[in-house]
Amino acid sequence: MGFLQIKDLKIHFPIKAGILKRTVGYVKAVDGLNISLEEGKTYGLVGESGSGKTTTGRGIIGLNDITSGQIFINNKEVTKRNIKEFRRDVQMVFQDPYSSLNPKKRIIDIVAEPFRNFEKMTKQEEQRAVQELLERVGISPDSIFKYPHEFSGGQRQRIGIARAIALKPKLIIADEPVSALDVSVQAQVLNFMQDIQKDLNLTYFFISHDLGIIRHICDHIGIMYKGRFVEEGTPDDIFTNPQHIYTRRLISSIPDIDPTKRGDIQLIRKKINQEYETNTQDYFDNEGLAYPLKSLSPTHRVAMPEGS
Amino acid sequence: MWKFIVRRMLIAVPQLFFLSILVFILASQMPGDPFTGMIDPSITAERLAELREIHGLNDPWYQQYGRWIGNAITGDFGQSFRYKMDVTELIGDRLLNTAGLGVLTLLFSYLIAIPLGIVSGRFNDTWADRAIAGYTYVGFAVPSFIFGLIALFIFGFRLNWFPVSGSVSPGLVTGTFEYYISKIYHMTLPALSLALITTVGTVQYLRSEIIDIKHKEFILTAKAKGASENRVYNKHIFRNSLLPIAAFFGYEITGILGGSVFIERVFSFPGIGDLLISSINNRDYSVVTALLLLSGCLAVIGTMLSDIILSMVDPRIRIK
Amino acid sequence: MEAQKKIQIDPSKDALIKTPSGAKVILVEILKDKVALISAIFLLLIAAFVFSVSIILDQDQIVTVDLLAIFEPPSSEFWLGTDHGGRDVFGQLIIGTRNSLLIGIAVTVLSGIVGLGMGLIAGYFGGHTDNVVMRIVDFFLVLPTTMIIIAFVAVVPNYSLLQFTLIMSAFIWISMARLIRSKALQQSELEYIQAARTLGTPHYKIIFSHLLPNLNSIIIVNLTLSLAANIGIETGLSFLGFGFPESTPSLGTLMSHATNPQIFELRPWVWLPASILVLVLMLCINNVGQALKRATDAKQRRG
Amino acid sequence: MSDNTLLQIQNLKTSFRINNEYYAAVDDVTLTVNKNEILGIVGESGSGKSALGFSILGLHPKDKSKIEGEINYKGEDIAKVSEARLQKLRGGELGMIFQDPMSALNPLMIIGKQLEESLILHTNLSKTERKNRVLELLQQVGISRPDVVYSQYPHELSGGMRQRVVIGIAISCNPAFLIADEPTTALDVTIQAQILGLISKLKNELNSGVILITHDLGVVAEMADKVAVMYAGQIVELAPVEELFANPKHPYTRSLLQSNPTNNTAKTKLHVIQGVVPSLVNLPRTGCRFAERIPWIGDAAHEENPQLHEISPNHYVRCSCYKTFEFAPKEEVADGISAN
Amino acid sequence: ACSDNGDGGGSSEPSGTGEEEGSEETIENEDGIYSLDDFEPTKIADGEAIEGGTLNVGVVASSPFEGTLDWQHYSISTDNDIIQFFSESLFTMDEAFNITDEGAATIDVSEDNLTYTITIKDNVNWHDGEPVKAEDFVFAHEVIGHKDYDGVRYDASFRNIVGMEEYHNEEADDISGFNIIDEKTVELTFKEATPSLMSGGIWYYAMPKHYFEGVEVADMSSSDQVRREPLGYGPFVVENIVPGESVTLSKNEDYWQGAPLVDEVVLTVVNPDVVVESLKTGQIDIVTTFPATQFADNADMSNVDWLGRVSRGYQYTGFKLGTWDADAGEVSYDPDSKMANESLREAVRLAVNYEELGNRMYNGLRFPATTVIPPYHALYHDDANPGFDYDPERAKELLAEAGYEDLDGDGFVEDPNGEEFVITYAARQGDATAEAVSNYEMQAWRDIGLNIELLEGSLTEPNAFYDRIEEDDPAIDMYSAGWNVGSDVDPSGIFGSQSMFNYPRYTDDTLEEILADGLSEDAFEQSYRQDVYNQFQAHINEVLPLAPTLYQIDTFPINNRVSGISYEVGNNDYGWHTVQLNDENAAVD
Ligand SMILES: Nc1ncnc2c1ncn2[C@@H]1O[C@H](COP(=O)(O)OP(=O)(O)OP(=O)(O)O)[C@@H](O)[C@H]1O
Ligand SMILES: Nc1ncnc2c1ncn2[C@@H]1O[C@H](COP(=O)(O)OP(=O)(O)OP(=O)(O)O)[C@@H](O)[C@H]1O
Ligand SMILES: [Mg+2]
Ligand SMILES: [Mg+2]
Repeated sequence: MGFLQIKDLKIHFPIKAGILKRTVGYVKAVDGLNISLEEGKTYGLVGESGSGKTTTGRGIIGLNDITSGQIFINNKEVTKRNIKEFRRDVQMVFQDPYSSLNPKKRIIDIVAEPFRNFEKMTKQEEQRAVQELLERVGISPDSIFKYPHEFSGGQRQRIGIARAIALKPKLIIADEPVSALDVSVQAQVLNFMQDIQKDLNLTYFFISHDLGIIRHICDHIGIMYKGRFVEEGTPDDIFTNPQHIYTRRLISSIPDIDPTKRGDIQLIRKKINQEYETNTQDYFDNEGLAYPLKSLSPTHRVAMPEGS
Repeated sequence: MWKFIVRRMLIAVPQLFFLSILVFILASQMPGDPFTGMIDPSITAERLAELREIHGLNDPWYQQYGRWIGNAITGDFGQSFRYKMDVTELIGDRLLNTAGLGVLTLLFSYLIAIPLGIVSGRFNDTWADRAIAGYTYVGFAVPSFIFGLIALFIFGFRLNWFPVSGSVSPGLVTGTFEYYISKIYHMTLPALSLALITTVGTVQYLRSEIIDIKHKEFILTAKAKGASENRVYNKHIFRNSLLPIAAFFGYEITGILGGSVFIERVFSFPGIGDLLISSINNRDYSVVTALLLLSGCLAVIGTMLSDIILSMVDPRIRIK
Repeated sequence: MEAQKKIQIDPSKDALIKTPSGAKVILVEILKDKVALISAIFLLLIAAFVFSVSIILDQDQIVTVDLLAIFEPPSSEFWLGTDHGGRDVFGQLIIGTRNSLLIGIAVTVLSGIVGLGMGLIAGYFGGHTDNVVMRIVDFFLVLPTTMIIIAFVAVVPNYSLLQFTLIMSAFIWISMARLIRSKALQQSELEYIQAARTLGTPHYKIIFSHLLPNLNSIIIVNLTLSLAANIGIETGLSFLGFGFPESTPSLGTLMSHATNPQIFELRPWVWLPASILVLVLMLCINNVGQALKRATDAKQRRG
Repeated sequence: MSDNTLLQIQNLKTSFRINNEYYAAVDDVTLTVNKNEILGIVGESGSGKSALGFSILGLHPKDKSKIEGEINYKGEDIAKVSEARLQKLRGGELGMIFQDPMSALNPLMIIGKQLEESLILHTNLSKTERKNRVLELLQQVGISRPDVVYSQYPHELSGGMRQRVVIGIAISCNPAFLIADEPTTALDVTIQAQILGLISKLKNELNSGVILITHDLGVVAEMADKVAVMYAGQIVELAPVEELFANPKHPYTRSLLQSNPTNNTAKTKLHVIQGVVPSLVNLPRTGCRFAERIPWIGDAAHEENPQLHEISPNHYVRCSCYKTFEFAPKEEVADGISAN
Repeated sequence: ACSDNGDGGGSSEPSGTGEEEGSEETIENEDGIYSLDDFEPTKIADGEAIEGGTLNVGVVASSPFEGTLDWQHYSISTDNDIIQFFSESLFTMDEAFNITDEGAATIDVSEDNLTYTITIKDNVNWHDGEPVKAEDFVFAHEVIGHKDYDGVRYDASFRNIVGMEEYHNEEADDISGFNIIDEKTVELTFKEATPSLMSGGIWYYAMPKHYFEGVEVADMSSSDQVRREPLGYGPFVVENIVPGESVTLSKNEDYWQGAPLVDEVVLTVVNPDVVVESLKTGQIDIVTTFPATQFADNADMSNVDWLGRVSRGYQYTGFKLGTWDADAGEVSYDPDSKMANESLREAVRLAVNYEELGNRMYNGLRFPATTVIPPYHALYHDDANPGFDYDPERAKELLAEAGYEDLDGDGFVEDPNGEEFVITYAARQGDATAEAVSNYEMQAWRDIGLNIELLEGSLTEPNAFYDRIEEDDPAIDMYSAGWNVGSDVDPSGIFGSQSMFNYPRYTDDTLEEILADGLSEDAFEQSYRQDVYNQFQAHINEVLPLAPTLYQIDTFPINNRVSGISYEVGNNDYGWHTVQLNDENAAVD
């Protein structure tokens, strides 16, 4: 069994209406996900906006209550009650490097916050620990008394990562950690994340809508659509052998960096779009949701109707 | 729409219920009762006791409340001790006066506020804006009664342009044309005084709203369409900034009710604000409770009205 | 389908908007705004003057009735003349200003604290907590405040500055609570708050050490502006006859003498100075408040 | 200036007043756009892309900005014409598409009216004609039920549909020239693909010139005929699209391409540009603006006053540093991220 | 007694009545201090009267009038001010408040002083033409005595009528004390004879029985007959009422004393704050009352003449000397109470310079009170009683003699036991001067060494004030209030041991004796009664359960164009029919 094991995870948000704010229905933001991830690996979650990526991540770390299903970390089930135990082991890196650091706090206070919550340290110990962390993420240890606004986006994102790894977590949930950054800065952060993954044997749960990045960084990819997986597999499975029409459409939509291939891409897109429109029922059930996953290979699974 | 109104009303019911209890306890906690002021050595202690008993003033408050709310639901707010008439009838006349005053005040205040707000918002940080800001600060700082007094002395007594008290000239028969003209004439000065104060909020709100909208991206879109500055203001900015003002309309009711307490005093204008003060002074509980409850209802209706207007004018929260 | 959240990073914009401490921006902004600067200095001078002089002044002496000096016009002995009790208006003005300032500050602080507390709790926790708080707020919203306050004042035994402050605060906290709640809701959506939660920081700590400092500037601006409103808050009640006793001078008491026709027209020295002072105080506080507002709202910042 | 030339910008400099001093956000920009041609402008955030686009339409607040240089549109210097003239051009011959489709639409106006506005301003069509044209436009931008959408409000539409409407507004008067400022940044890739397709289709139909501003190299590669790469307010490289991608010259262009993960399927380390984009007020005003980010090649490699050089037909590069530029050895890059 | 509402105190709201001919008077006063001698109560008709015209009357009140326009039901003086124009008393009185024969009815008293024969004059008719009948007089009693009656008039003097209590308790259908002789004549029999009967013990008013046909007594006070279309037989006829604001009346051609000289009277409520302005601009010709504090500033108003007379009210300082025993229905005097020492009370009275207070604050319109029967009751007020002189030295002596001495040197005296001695003083909120007055008093008391504190540090809201006084709040040692006296001089209502309004809760045997004597058989003899009340005034000044402090002068501004008006004390013939106007337009200042 993997390091992170998610079983039939469902997270539904009630839709309230009426005089008494009764619940009239549910947004099924996450609707039966199964994920298994090994230690030291990176899982990539992709999908269009609103498909439930963030909700999944927040569910794992306990920011969203889960409706049903189980989450195991290191074979221990995470429940609402014992979530504190896992606080140290699971950390999160956020999308927006601007809003994820408290603008009113100095770097030392930001990075030391987890220490202050979990460890009793003297001021000196704390400062040393923070400086070590900063050094590790490539920020000058002299800058502990600066404020977030004095750093660039990429640096901030690294400060956020420093904070996340302060307690030596095992699992990091990264929700679009670079999508707010310019390409050149993106690269800094991605490189860095890969570096520390190796150093600390971290497991990443990486959320993004950018397929290029996902392909670059992940060992395993799940494509989400309306709260469910449509396809799951290694980057190779997904990019070279996409099975689900939705996956294919997604991949074909990525603009290619090579201007000479323009014509081909247009053609492929057109073809896939046509297929997408005409053959929907082959890929989605009556409610427009994905079918349960079927294994195509040990790593590759696709949502297809029974018997197809 | 109807569903929405019904829903709002249902929400208002507990609110009004709490309000009624609050109001009733308040009234019953006031020192003295209607007979305290009736100090006449020829009345015997027994007669006073008898009168208190007749009016049920000796019962604990919750019993009195039970009685009162029971009647109130049927629209019977009892009798005014002092005026010896049905509270509903007593308030009825005054309410019409205050309502008239309120409507006129609103009218004046919009007539004044909208142009000022627009100038101030459009040409922000110019001298005109500063002058208007000066006016709003002064209006904000000067209590309404000082405004009213000054207006009364200048326009009422010195210039003799407006009547100085009452709601209608003596001797006019209700329902005649002259009667209504006289009413409006009597309301003008109080309404204007009150409007000068209520305007302030609207001007400031409108100004910041316009400045806010000025910086919205859709204004750029409009400019990119080639719309002139004037057109941008008329078609996009004003409309968008006036809608919330329109929606505030209902909330103004509470404000005007509060303001009327002062202005009606200054102008001896027989409205419910004036009635409230004299009823408190006279410990005329039934009137006090009825008035407070009535203003509560008006406030509820006001907020509801605001919500309805807002939902009608703002498509984003339109009620289906 | 929701728009993809792509936040463009622009270091230069960033540097403009988020300077280290709100205090510095505020200072800079006030220094830049001459009117606000003069207002602030003026305010401080008035406050310093009033508070220091009122220590020296013998309050009993000032409220002592002197029948030989009724309605004296301003003179070298009585700088601002005397009132109908032969009491020195200037002395009353000093003590009245002090009292009104104290009332204003007390009401502002008290309602601020309550409003802040309620707002923070509602905004941070959201959900049911928010619902409960908002129902309470809704209830207060439909109260005909002015009228209820008057009724309240009539009921309260031992009516004095303290009681007044409490009654007023009981109604004024609403607007603060609403404002803070909406801002707190916004902030709670921000990732640094979420981050603190994932780091295992307890709620109270998040509220006090993360949320609160980031609402600082809004709170300060709001408190300033409501201070302006609260300084004159008792004037209306004084006018209606529900003010303080004359032995407790306040600006409102002095102003409400204007309702007396023989004072309004013939002895303006009794009510006019107080009215002008209220005006000046409010204008000054407002100017400062507006400058603060600009300072906290990058869009409107001058310059 | 050939017949085919629509827009020719000469030495454009746009400055903003900050604390009573002017800072140039666009500096010495020279470019041309021809009919039926898409000029892609790429660059990192803050490089002045939008400022350039806004300058062309004269949308910067007059009291807080200053524009120098020439913007020749069909032979008329629109940097110097009256506001009235500009209003005539905007929305008529010059269309603009904004980034965020939600905030670019007036939330209180129905879609139909918003589309109609340009028609009112720039054509003499009658009421019914205008309505027909609006419906036609909606159809043109690929909205399937124009009559329904006509009377809907922006919030009732999805992001993709809103962006279509924004495009519809921009093309309502068949503009000869179109500026699209990051038209797809806020959209999902699948929708992005549709919108991009739509823009190039319209360009072909209207035969108009387009400036497409984006930070996404992929979008440029897919859409543009020629590309201008901007850094710190200046164009550092300008070339036909194939040329640029096949043969990038300027160190900045090359770095950008290197750091793109899409380009890096091998899962090796991504390239990192050392340092940060300087802010407007801290911008170096002399010398090569990119110099401080490639310190290892030495000052001597840079021109003192870097100019655009046409190094091959239609391929312009600023500064001579491109000649000596090499990517730094690995350790240096690691160093790079510890700057500050 | 009929209209004796407690009033006065800090508030200056004297209520005025009556008028008749007098002479003109202009106020010119060097030192700005006025006295009764400066005023005439009457302005006799002079000059050529114009035909008709409209008399504008300002009804001075800070809130709208209540509109209970009926003698039997009204309770507020503003209503009284209005009713007098269209409805009047059946009887006129002399200055001693004894009924005379000049009114709409005459009265004959039997030998035993128990039976009274009332004869209404023939030409006295209601405005609708119906004659005023004996049964209308009886009807007024039947209403007041009815068990459903919601007014305040049902008092001891009604219960004194034979058969009234049976009627009230519904044991009888009519009041047996009435015997209707013919349409215009009725006999009325009382149970007990007292001298008060002829000066206020008899109800003065008739009520149009035919007009109230079908109206239940319980509904009367809110009926249209009372509120919208009241019917009287007075000089003017109600034409139009704007509730709470104004009443328009036209002259009653059929008035039994002849048609009035003016065609129309318009009564408008005027806020005390704007009375002066309204007078100056001629918007109103006369007012019902004039705020005392505004007189001095406006004494030189050129377009009005000032009339004046002594007010029926007096101010006093009361001492709480006991409690009300509700079960026994009488006061229970506590000789050990804090203020029980007579010297202490006298010292309190002597310490304050009321002359100075009256002169400075009210320009003499208030002046030191000597006894608890004000000069309004000219017949009974003891001119010879010197009252109290301002004498702080004597006050200190008195204190010292009584053992109140400052032992610890803090400037305040200790009580005879050497304990700390703090007096709590309650005073009502009122007009602008109220607080200054109490402060002044308290300063004076402190000056003689009394440690005095204002109840809860501030003036007390009037309702709360009376509530606490009535309930003998132990926190209050001393208070200041006022009484308005009625037409009957008998002070039992305020000083009697069985009266709840005996707020000091003081009684002694002598006092009880004197009070009884004043109502005895012998007291029908006027000089005897005068003697008794002189004794009474002297006794009160000695034992001082309450110390009279100030009397006041009521002033009445009259526009120059108006004449034929009188505010003579005792006069209750509301002969508004003699008022004339000399000009179409009111004089303007
Ligand atoms: N707190 C919430 N209450 C109600 N609905 C919610 C809540 N959070 C998310 N949702 C809904 O759940 C669905 C999934 O949202 P989620 O944020 O997980 O999507 P996402 O894939 O992360 O999208 P994006 O790419 O825009 O970040 C959406 O329809 C969203 O509206
Ligand atoms: N109105 C303005 N006033 C002052 N500075 C401005 C203004 N508009 C833009 N700037 C500054 O000009 C520089 C260029 O901004 P611009 O918006 O053109 O960048 P951009 O390349 O479009 O970036 P992005 O990708 O974030 O949209 C930035 O430093 C910005 O802060
Ligand atoms: Mg998300
Ligand atoms: Mg841009």
